[in-house]
Amino acid sequence: MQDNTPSAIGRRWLDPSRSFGLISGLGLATGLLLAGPALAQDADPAPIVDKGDVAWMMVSTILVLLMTIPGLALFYGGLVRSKNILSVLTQVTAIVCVASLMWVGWGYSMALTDGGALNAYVGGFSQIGLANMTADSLAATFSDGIFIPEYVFVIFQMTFAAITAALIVGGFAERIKFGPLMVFTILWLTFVYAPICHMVWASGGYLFELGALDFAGGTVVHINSGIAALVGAVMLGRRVGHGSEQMAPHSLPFTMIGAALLWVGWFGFNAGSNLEATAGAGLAMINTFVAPAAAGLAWQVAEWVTRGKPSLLGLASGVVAGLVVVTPMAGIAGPMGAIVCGAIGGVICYIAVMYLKNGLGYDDSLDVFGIHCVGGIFGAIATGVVVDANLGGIGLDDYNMAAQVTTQATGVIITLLWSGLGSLVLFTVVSIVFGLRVPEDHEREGLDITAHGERAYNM
Amino acid sequence: MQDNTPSAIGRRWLDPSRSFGLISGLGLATGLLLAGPALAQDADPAPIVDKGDVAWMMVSTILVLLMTIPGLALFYGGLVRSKNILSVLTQVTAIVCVASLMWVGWGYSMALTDGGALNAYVGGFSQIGLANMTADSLAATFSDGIFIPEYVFVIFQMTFAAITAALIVGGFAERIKFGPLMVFTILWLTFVYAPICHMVWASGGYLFELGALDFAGGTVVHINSGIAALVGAVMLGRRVGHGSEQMAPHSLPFTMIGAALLWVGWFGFNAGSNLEATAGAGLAMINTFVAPAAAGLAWQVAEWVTRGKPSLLGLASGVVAGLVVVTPMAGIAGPMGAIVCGAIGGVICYIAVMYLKNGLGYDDSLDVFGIHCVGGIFGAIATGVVVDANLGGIGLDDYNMAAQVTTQATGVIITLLWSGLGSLVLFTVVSIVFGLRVPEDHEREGLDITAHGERAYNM
Amino acid sequence: MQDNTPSAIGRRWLDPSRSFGLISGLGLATGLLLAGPALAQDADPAPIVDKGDVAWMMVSTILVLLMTIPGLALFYGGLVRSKNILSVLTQVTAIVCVASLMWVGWGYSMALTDGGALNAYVGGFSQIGLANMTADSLAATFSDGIFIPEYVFVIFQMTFAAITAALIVGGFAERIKFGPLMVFTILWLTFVYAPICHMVWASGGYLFELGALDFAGGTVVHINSGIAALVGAVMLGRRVGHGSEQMAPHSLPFTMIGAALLWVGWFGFNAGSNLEATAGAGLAMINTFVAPAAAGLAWQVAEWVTRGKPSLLGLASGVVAGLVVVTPMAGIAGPMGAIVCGAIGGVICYIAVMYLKNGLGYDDSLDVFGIHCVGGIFGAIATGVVVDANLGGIGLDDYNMAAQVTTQATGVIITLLWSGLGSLVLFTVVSIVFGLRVPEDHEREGLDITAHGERAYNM
Amino acid sequence: MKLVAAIIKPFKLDEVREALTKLGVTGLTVTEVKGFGRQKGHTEIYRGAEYKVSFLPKLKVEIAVKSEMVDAVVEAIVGKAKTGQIGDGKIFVSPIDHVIRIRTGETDSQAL
Amino acid sequence: MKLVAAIIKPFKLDEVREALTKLGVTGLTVTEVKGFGRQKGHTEIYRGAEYKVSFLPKLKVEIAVKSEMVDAVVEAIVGKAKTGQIGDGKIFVSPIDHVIRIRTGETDSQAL
Amino acid sequence: MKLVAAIIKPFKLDEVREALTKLGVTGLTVTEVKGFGRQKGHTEIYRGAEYKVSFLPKLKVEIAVKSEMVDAVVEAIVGKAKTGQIGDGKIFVSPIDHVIRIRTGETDSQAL
Ligand SMILES: Nc1ncnc2c1ncn2[C@@H]1O[C@H](COP(=O)(O)OP(=O)(O)O)[C@@H](O)[C@H]1O
Ligand SMILES: Nc1ncnc2c1ncn2[C@@H]1O[C@H](COP(=O)(O)OP(=O)(O)O)[C@@H](O)[C@H]1O
Ligand SMILES: Nc1ncnc2c1ncn2[C@@H]1O[C@H](COP(=O)(O)OP(=O)(O)O)[C@@H](O)[C@H]1O
Repeated sequence: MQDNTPSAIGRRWLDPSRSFGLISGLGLATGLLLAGPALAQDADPAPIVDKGDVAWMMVSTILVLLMTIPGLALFYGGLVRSKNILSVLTQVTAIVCVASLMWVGWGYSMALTDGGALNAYVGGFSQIGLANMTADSLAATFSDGIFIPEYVFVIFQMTFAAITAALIVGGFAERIKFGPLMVFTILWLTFVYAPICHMVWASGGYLFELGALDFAGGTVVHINSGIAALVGAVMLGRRVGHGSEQMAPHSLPFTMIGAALLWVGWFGFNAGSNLEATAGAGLAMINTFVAPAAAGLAWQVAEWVTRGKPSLLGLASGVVAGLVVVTPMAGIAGPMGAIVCGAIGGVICYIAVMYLKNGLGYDDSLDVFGIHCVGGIFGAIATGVVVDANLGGIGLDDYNMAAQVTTQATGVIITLLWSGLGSLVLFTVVSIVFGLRVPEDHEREGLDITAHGERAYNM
Repeated sequence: MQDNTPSAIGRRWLDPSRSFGLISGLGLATGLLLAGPALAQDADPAPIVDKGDVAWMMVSTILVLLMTIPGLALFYGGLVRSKNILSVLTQVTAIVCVASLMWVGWGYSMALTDGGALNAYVGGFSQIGLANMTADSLAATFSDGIFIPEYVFVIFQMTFAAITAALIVGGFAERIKFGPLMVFTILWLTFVYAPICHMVWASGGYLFELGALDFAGGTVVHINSGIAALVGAVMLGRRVGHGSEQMAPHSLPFTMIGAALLWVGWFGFNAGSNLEATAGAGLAMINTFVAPAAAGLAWQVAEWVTRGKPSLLGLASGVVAGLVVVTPMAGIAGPMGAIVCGAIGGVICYIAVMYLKNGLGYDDSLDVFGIHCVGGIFGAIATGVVVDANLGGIGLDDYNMAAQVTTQATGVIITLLWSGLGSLVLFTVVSIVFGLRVPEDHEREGLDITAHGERAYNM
Repeated sequence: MQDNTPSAIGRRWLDPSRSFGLISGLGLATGLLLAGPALAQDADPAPIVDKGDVAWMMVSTILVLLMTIPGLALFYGGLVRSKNILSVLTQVTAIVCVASLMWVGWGYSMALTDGGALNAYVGGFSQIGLANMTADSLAATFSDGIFIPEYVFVIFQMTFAAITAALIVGGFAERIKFGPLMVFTILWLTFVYAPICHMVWASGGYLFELGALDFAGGTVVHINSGIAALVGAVMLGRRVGHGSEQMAPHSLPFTMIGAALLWVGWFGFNAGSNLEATAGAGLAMINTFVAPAAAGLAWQVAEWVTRGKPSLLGLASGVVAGLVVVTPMAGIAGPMGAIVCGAIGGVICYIAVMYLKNGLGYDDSLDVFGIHCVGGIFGAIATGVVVDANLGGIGLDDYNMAAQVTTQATGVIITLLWSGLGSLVLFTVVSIVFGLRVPEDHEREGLDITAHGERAYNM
Repeated sequence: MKLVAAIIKPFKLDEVREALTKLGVTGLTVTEVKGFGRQKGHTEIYRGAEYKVSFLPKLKVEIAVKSEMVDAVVEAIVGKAKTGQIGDGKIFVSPIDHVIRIRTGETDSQAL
Repeated sequence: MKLVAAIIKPFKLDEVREALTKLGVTGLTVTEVKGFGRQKGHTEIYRGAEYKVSFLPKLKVEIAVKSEMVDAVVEAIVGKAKTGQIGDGKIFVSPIDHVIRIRTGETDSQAL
Repeated sequence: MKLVAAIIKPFKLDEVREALTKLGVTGLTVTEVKGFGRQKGHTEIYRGAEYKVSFLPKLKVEIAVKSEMVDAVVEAIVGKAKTGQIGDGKIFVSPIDHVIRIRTGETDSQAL
């Protein structure tokens, strides 16, 4: 049985040698046969691969894909006007395709292998094209001696890259050019996502070594994509007719299906990040259930109080906000901590979406900033609090709340800066070379016809 | 290898010490380290937690959530008029949120822990807020010495509470007030669901001790929600325009998606109720495949014969009816028994929906009674028959068909009475305090606009 | 740890004794207790059933159902006109029902048990009604001594039969009679599917013994259904108004949801075909991710170049084409091989759909031939190439590319002939006895009303 | 001949149609329209964006009738479509020169 | 000038449009409508609730034309929209006082 | 009284409505229509099947007004609905004999 006492888990989080260590495939292919006795002398037992873990990680991978397509695609697609839904669906799906090829090509290598001299910031090129990987290559979990096949680890992480890039498109939906978006995606995954993923999750990564906690990707996925979306929204400018014309969601049932599939899939995202099918994953699941529940209801209550009616879109948005908030703390907080964070996070995101956006006047079409970045920041920082064993969290050795919160804030700031500035540069480059925004009459007619030559509905 | 011979499984079902026994977390945290030798002396081996089981139970949990949102939400949402779909989606989703918080708060404790003096009827308060639970707390499966993490058991059972409460809304869709429904949900889960769940599934529960068989929730989920929905439908009265105006389903494709996801998710519901990834779960899966297949086709044939055309809605309704019927017998019947019960159940539910409802004149908007209660009753009683090893079932020790059927009928009657009367009282209380039904002009305009301030489609 | 080196896997594929061998349940029920010592003398260890494998195979089964309903149903349903969507949804769902009953009835027995004298072509009748199966019956995996419960194997294979039969309806959507289609389905599964499944996958099957590689069903599922659909499309003739009237897809968002669920579920299809939760399944998953990604983008680029615009339908069609292509090679090719095959396959299917169909003038309504048969043929043959260890594949003992490609082509041709001729005969029989095509005015009014008495949308 | 076009509340359609059938009207054509008038709409808020919806769903019922039938038809519609609340709708009567039945080529009053 | 409004079966639209184009008609406006008439509808049953659907989907094609064109236009529509079965639809011809082209402000016959 | 029926581009609706409200128009009825005219459509290709879409989405705005208001109303519509590009649409003015307000039974100019 896994040593699952709070302090042990805490230590594990801070012990670089545990995190995503990989046993190189080639070496192992022959090495394994000899490993038993050799390692025994080192008092280091043969690596254990449990099929239960493998099954769970494959399922988790599939769930994260389900989150993205059709989940996120529908969540977003329902919110745009009917003349643009296909453009959103195409963008999200094509990003999944592009990201998966990029990940196998060089993304995984740059994100999660040893980066040599630059290892604090980015990985290396040893696994370009997964060249040196075999069915015997293993990736470490958070438990001593327990491994999963590296192939499985690669694809689980691949789905994270895909959804992060896909999230961004919500910021400037209904007005971006398709081709340039694809170019931006490749550049962004390479120069923004891979380094941040490495810094946070790879052994030797700057934030990892600092002790920043991010169980399932609050910084890597949500703050990262949220700030990129805001930069994009501002750079592309507001939609034609924004503020004057009707832009009501064309199909809230689609948005609800999307939100539900996001929730369903997020269990793979959060509990899968435990890398093993243990009680720790179970805890992550409970938290991933109750935090969004609390956030969804909190958003609705906030609406009810300030606007008179609790809406479905509010409930769905709150649920997603709660999922964002709980992401970095999923396996770290206790259920009560998760509920409280969810409820607060729901209200904070409601305020961001209702007042901050209108106040500042940017047109973040689908509120990627207001939900993913704002919720992600709150969650990342709150993680430093709720990890406290006294608050029901799993606890950390030598835990000091102020210090941990500072560490968490450092992670937030670095992510905001890296992704914010990186996105600014990349959008600028793509804008100069290809242009980012469609012509106004295309925007009027809708991207479905003008960019993709199709109409969504022919009733 | 599990001792899986028919009689052994039979015994297990009747052996109270097997059922959902829990090893308290706190005691275990330290206890486990000592457990090995200590228990060895007791000839009771250390508890085994297999990661394959953990993976399977986490997947099953996710599947039951998928059944509910978006599954049930869409199944119901497609059947209402387009002016009310958002209200149904909101109700189902909000119930999931409320139920999950209630479950972690006090529901699990009241349903599945030891209730002391009242243990025959309800659980206790030892796990309020999951206060005494850790990653080391375990819950027993049906196999000696095999456990799963209690966290996982909590969340699996949580999804059952959520879907049961959500099922009820179909009875009075298109006319109930949102806020009061939420209040009712909390009360109902506390005073109706938790006790019935305890009586049927908890060690020491009245029906459990009686030997009533309910593999995955025929009584707890379907009869329970079905009778509550009927009480609600009658108390709220018929919809404005019922019988005179067009109330055709506004989107049968949504209903079909919902039915398909119910089917897909029901494998988690039924085969997950096996609590282990064994051949027993495989048998439950086969039955959960063939019984609804037979029921769906039987419903269609009944339509074809009596009305001239086999409809999609008939097929989908029949599939759901078959899923209801097979729920209590999923891991107990043989495939042939399941097929026969499915086919008969499909026809019975068809008759209930086509003739009973029209005959009695109640307006059970989405046929929760006709499908879930009627199908549930038939399935619960039939379980007493098809468990017979001679009919391909897994068999029971000292099996006597008449006696077992009587026991099953007792379970049915107690559930009908408890839930029927309990729901009557709770609806009355909520009605007096808050009112249950929206004003007529809100009903005319549709709940989407009047209760939630949104429209579903803006094409 | 599994002996997973390339050559070992290769050998396993060619070693008849490994493939889907079954340990008869009845014998085992008592046998097992004695097995340990008895087998020890035979130096054949007790069969190992790992719960991780069981969990994974149950999940895979559920995923293949998800592919079919709602996946395939929506993928197809979105492509037809709004007056026919319910007919497509009904056909697909009813086929799932019919196929599951047939599979439990006699399909499994005819497909995957020993066929005695006819064993090269078809199975026997020993498992009619699963009569001799118990919870202790086991099915072999590809690893020595590793088994899964036969119940789980039965249901996993059942979902393959269901989706294969359902795929066919795309060929003649919008014009076939419902009842006769059901009769055809039963006949086709019996006389076409079961023998081909047996020949390819059962120990002793003609193509299996020949050494034809088909990891997850390129021949059995895709070529098989694709050619049957073409035969049906030609025999039923073109739709009224084909070529002159608007027949644009009525809801591309549904088609996209369907395509996404096909992708999501296909991981169960392909990685589940590994029968164990190992790195081999992980490799199959990576390939099932990158091949469709490459194919989807390739299809879009082909459109962009030849037609000026990259469409969502193109992307979705390409993804499905890539999934078809990678099916036979999923656990056999390396990721780079899969990407290349996906990209080429995407372009080939694009050409088939854009030019071949129009050139020959048949009305394969939903391009089952152009995507599943053409993509299946390409994939089956390419599998003989990319299995080459030098190209990153898992390698085969005594591998000779020309020989293997010839073997693969033999498998393709036999499947084309058997299914093509068999379908021709069965369509003819059903046509003579019942008629296949609805009257013209029914086709005009739409099958939803005329065949099923319902309308899909009442907004 | 005249064309009577009535804008009515959607849920009144069946009653209106029945009343007209009783008068001997054998055909009519219905169109879904959106009406703007004295009847107030509502406000919808989606994620902080507020939209005033002033167009409300109505049905337009068009009936071609012989001139002498106009009054009876109007009366029947008013009788059934009236709820007494703002937004009940309007009836417009306008001239038609000719009516032709496509199936037979019959014209004018024979085409009705 | 006249407005020719034809209620036709939906699948006849393309043929009608082509015939009109040949006559020199350069514009027309189409509305989806539901028609009630002699053509029988059907009954739908959903879970025991029976609905008689007597409104059938039709298209209304409106063409503003110079008065001298009316006969040719009517003839063309009848020629193409006719199937000979009940429910082929009707044509209504009514007067128009003015036509204005929004883009240019041109009026009447120049605006067509 | 007259019926002014304007076929306009959909996104111009709000501007047109506001302009009319300023003129004192208190009611109007809007229908979604498809227009065929000089404005070119586009071609859609779905899996090798090519469809020329020559019908474009337009809105028909109908306003019943007193005859003396017609010019002002037409002017207001032209002023707001014009983009200067082909496809801006047309206005048809035709006679109405009577208007009846269903709620009150008021007729003609009192019913507007
Ligand atoms: N001048 C008008 N021209 C065309 N349609 C009108 C006009 N005035 C009202 N309508 C239509 O009649 C409907 C009802 O009008 P409204 O002013 O809301 O109530 P009431 O009919 O009770 O006076 C409107 O929604 C609109 O469709
Ligand atoms: N008096 C009428 N006023 C308006 N529309 C009519 C009238 N009579 C028929 N229609 C329209 O014409 C359509 C066809 O009429 P119907 O009586 O079914 O067949 P037919 O045109 O062959 O006589 C109807 O569906 C309806 O839309
Ligand atoms: N003769 C006509 N009768 C009815 N509607 C017409 C006619 N001509 C044009 N229209 C309508 O006006 C719209 C605009 O016409 P079009 O010729 O495209 O541009 P423009 O109005 O700039 O000349 C068309 O889409 C159609 O709806």
